[in-house]
Amino acid sequence: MPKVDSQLMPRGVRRSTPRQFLLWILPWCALLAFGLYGAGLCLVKGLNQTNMDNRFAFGLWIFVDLTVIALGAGAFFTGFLLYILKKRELKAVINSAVVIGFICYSGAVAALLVDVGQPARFWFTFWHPNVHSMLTEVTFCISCYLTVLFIEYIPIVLKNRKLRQVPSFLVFEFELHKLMPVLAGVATFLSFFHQGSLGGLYGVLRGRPFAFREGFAIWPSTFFLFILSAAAAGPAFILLTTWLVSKISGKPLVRPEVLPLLGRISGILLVPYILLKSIDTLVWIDSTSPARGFAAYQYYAWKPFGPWILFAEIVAFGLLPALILLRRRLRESPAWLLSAATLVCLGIALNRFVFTIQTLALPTLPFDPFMSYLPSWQETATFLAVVAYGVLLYSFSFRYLTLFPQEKDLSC
Amino acid sequence: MGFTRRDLLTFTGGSAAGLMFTPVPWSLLRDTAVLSENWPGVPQPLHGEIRTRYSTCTLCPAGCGVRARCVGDRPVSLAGVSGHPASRGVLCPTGLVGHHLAFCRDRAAEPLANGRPVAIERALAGVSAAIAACGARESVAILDPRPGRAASLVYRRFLAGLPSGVHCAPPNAEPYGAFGIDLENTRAILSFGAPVLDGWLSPGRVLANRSHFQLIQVEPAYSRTASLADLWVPVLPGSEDGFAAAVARALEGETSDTHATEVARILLRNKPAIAVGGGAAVATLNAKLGSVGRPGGFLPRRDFTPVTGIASVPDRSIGVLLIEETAGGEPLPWDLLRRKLIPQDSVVVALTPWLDGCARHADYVIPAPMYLESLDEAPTPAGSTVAGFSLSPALLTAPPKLTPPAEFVLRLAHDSATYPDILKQRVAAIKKDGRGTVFTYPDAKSARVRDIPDLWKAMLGGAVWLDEPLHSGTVRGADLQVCAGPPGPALPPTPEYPLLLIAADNPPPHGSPLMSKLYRESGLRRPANAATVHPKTGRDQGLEDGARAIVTSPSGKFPVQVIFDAAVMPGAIEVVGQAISPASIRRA
Amino acid sequence: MTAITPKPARYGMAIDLDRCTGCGACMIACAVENNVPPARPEATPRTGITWMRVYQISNGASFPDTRAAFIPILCQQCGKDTPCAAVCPQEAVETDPATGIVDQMPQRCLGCRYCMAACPYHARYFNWWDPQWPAGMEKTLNPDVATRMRGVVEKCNFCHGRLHTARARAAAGGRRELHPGEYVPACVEACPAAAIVFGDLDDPASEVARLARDGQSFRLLEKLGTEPKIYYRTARPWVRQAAAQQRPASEPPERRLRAGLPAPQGSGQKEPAHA
Amino acid sequence: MTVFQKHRGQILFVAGVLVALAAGWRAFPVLRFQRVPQPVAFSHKIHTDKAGAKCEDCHFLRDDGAWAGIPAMDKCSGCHAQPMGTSAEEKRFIDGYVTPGREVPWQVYSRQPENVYFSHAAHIKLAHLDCRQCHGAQGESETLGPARVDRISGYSGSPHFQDMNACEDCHRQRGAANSCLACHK
Repeated sequence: MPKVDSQLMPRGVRRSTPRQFLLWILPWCALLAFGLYGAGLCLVKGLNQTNMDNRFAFGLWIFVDLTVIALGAGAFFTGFLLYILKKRELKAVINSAVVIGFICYSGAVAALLVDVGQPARFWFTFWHPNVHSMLTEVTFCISCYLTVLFIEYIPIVLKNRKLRQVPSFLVFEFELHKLMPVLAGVATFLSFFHQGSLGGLYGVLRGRPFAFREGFAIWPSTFFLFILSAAAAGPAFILLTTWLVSKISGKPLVRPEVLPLLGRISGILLVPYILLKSIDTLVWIDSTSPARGFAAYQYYAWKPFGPWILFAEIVAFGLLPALILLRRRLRESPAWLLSAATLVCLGIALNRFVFTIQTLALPTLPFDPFMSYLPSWQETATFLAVVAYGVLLYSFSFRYLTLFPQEKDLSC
Repeated sequence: MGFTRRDLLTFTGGSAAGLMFTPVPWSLLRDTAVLSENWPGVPQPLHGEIRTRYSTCTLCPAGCGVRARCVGDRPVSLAGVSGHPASRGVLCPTGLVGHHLAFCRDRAAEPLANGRPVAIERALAGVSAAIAACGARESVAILDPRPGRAASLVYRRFLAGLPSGVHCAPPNAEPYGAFGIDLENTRAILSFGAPVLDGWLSPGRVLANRSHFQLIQVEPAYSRTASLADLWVPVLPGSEDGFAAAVARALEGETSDTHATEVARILLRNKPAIAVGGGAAVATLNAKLGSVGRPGGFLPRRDFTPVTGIASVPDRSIGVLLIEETAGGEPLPWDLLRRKLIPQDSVVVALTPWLDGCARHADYVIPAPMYLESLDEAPTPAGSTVAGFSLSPALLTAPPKLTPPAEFVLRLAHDSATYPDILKQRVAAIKKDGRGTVFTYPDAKSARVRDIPDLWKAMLGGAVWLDEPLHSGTVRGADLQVCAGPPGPALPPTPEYPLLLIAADNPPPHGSPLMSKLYRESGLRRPANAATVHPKTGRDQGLEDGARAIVTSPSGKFPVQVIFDAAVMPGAIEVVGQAISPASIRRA
Repeated sequence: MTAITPKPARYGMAIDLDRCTGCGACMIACAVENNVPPARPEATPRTGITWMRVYQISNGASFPDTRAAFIPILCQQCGKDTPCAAVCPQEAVETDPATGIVDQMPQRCLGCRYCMAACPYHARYFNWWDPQWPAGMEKTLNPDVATRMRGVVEKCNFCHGRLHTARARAAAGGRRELHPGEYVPACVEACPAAAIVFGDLDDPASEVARLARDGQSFRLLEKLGTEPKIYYRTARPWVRQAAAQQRPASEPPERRLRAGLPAPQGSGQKEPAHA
Repeated sequence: MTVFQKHRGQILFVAGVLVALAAGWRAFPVLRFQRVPQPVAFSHKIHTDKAGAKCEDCHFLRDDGAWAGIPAMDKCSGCHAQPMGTSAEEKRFIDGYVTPGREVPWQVYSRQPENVYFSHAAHIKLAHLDCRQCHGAQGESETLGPARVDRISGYSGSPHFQDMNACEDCHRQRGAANSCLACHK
């Protein structure tokens, strides 16, 4: 067994002993098993196992899906920069980015299949699509993009030392590789779209003045804000994960200039996002919301959702990290870089939380009560299952595949 | 060279590719949708010819006409009978789902003796033995929830044959004695706690006339009726009689408190006016208003025969007590009945469709058919100014081992007649007298009794007989005997019991599981365990909205869930169906 | 050849809040007509299915000045940019051009609940449980309405089963057009106070159109611009205030709805937050 | 080295494709449906010709617009209390169903899902469709053919009643209502 294990590993890099590796994955497997049990309950007994209800039609899962997909945007955006804008330095992280993207999207789709009441009918959306629904757009793009990510994943797998020995695989891998720029292009297009549609999902809710936004053509402003924010958060997340992996594995994985570069990209994208987000918010407070009979100030009168949320979203988790990431001197220092990246990711999460949870918590009818919701353990377990799945898949990929090409040179 | 694994793979690959171009995968995929439609365990409705059948509701004294939409013979929904003189085409929420009652839990399914199933003959023998064993001063009593039925006649005949038989009724079974209320001509109603717009008399009749009477509600609780009244006068519990007297004085022109004067003004401006809800003062008030024996007031009807109220039966006097419970009525408080029984060797017989009412305390339980399960009768509709009668034909097939209460008593009396025979006799008697008119449900037409050849058949098809009105000249017992008024608190509040329990909202009646679901989820009726208090009172007692708490009163303690409602009188606790008394509340 | 389709109607309701006694007959008639199952013991006010739900509203004043009224809420059958219809990913929701009724097809529904998030009236309900009836009671189900399975959304469709029946009866007599009053939803028929008037809003002669026009009528959340077809009427200024006003900034807990309160014991752990 | 040897792979692949196509287009449509025979060999022809019965005698619209469908036993026993003819089948029918008063478990050719609503009234009285249009020449048939039942769904497999498209197309052509709830409940 250890023999096979070592044969599978990439040449010229050192990996933990099988024993250490086993100890590392065991707890995650346990967590996965527990999570799958929770998810199983929801599938077999029905969604009464969750704490969602007719008012909180969406809960933890949708929030997680949105966040995870935003963070997974690193895959397409890095690909875009590398293959389309030819930013060669990013070659160092592209494989890792693809794997992370694949994990995020497949995880989100899995969670969605538990979330819907009749999973067996998932194909209806393709059979009888309602072209006016943002959700249709999301479903189509995400399933296509997931396929793309899968195809992008294949060559990484085929590069594996053992698999290379099959000649036809080698050919296939080579062919695929020539395809990469095309795929990257397709991926970019698809991602731009569904990241946007995910924002549109809420922007079009004319019955929910808190979420509703005016927009251009069929797309509400949230459509564009979501694209921008995802593009900004993606690199930050790649940055964090890369740093995390090298800390855990105790090895340098990329050249020192790569992480700051990712930070810079994220910072550059944050600035326009914050700007547009602020404008959008002002327009919404000033006209969009009042026009539909809801003074914006009152949304923030329902504790705990005070005005602090706006401040946190725009200043603490937006402007602040942007400024840090744009200052070369701060960017160079790991502490600043990492904390800024963390802030960015938190900001995205908060933004997605506001749109999913706060939108539903706020009353609409004059005699509605304000309502709160706490996920049940089954819901939380399902969420943890996704996390565990991600960690495991990444761990195996890292152990047996070349996620960081520079690692070899750096280690010797 | 043979067929290698590689060949097999190629072949399979080929066929897989080919299959995609056949209907196979797609039609199979479509069938998964069909499977998700016929979700396992989801029942499918029965199909068949849609028929309309008629009956009369016996769940409460209102006597509403019922139109049942049936698939084949099975009722799938109930509705009112348009033009029905008592119900005016209306059914109350309970009545709308009356056909669900048969499927409730807590049904009495077979005769029980001391909790153990027995044959009906054994039960009969046991009860007759107990009756035979009764000494001269140990009375045999039948508690009759609806006196004035043919069944009541059976009871009275049987009891007359015994040394000391008592035919008694629950308190306020006959709220206004021999009198009905001429709602059609009333212009103002002064109600002392009567639920005028919440199931009073025949709801349909009340609402049909609502537009032309002023409604003044005198009640401590902001009840449903209070919220819809033209004027709500909140008074302290027990002070109703005082207020009635004040109004009476104000009618005389004497100056009294502003509320009373205001009320008097409304009453004088809108004549004829009546006062309802009971209490001695209310009787005098009606006398003052001149509402007795006059159009728009209380009119006497012909069919009244007085019965002893259970309260006036001497304590510790009953040796054998037969209690009839109807499908709709809420059971009497047991301690009220217990006081009347001879302590040790008394026998209680429950003639009831339910296991959770008086059956819990009975030595013998004789399961009665559920509403719509057997031919039944509806006597004079509550508050009607003329006598009335209608049959309630069965729409559901009853399970075996059920005995209608009247039938059980007939068999005790060794009478060969069956309950339907008794009903036939009643109808025959109506036909013989030849008075009054009959309203038939299917064609919504009225005809004189004389002109109906086969009255029994007509009645079975759904009909109500209404007597001719008495000439107001011939008023029998011109003094209006009025039921007891709303009770005041037994004791004044004490430091130990600083608050006051107020009975608000009646306890939810036995009802369809569907009805209880809807009331619970909409919060439209307070849950049975709710204690509603003014937010200020609540906070003073260290409670918050939705908290679980314990209410303690001299008569005991019970757990509740606190609801804050600014409509409640400060210092009071509104609880569902509890006697008024001082009490205290604290966190559980 | 459009001759075959009858003149399109725009069915709507006018509900008189001053007549409504809050008895709940409409809710019950609705549930019976549409085969809504009795609740599981775990069900709460927030997970139950009530196509029609009567809310109690109050003027917020304290005893003895407090005043309460009842307001039945059902699908408001939005006529313009119907929020739920636009968002459904697989055409399980549509507005019927012939009747203006917003159709919901549980057999097509994926159970994503996006439509519920979109509906400002909370008039859509999700089947959190498998429907179950006490033994024998399934024989009282209405054959004109199909039962739903778990995991799908359902809502009021103006008793479409009754529309089928009315049309069949008319067709048997060779008529395409329905006479006014030939088709009424169960709640309208059951209301003891005759507080609900139903009919074709496009027929100027109809009672409902007349009521919808007069000054006492208003609609909920009118400013959202979704043109609901349920009109509410009242002469009591405070009722109009409480039902039609803009959402207040904050409100004392007393103002909270009974419907929002924790259900009685044994009904699950979910407690609404305090405003 | 024969041609077969040379192109062994391709040939096998194509063979696979062909087999699949044959199975999918020829065998599957047959296997998919189960042919359930009718419990009684009823002849419309005899009843219309010899007994001079009219279609509407058994298959009629009720006043409320509901379709009576297949007549119940009371209709049959009206005439068949005693044998009208001499056929063994009739005797079997009388002994098996009439005398014990059992309903005949007829196989309905058009069995649809519970949520499907179909109004005969609208199609006969308003659209003036001829019965044949959907039911074919059932009315003149000598015997009742077996019912085609989808093995998986248990619903009708008869061409006319197989899926929604047939209904939708006709409705579209005639400009009839096509909203979900027009034909669903």
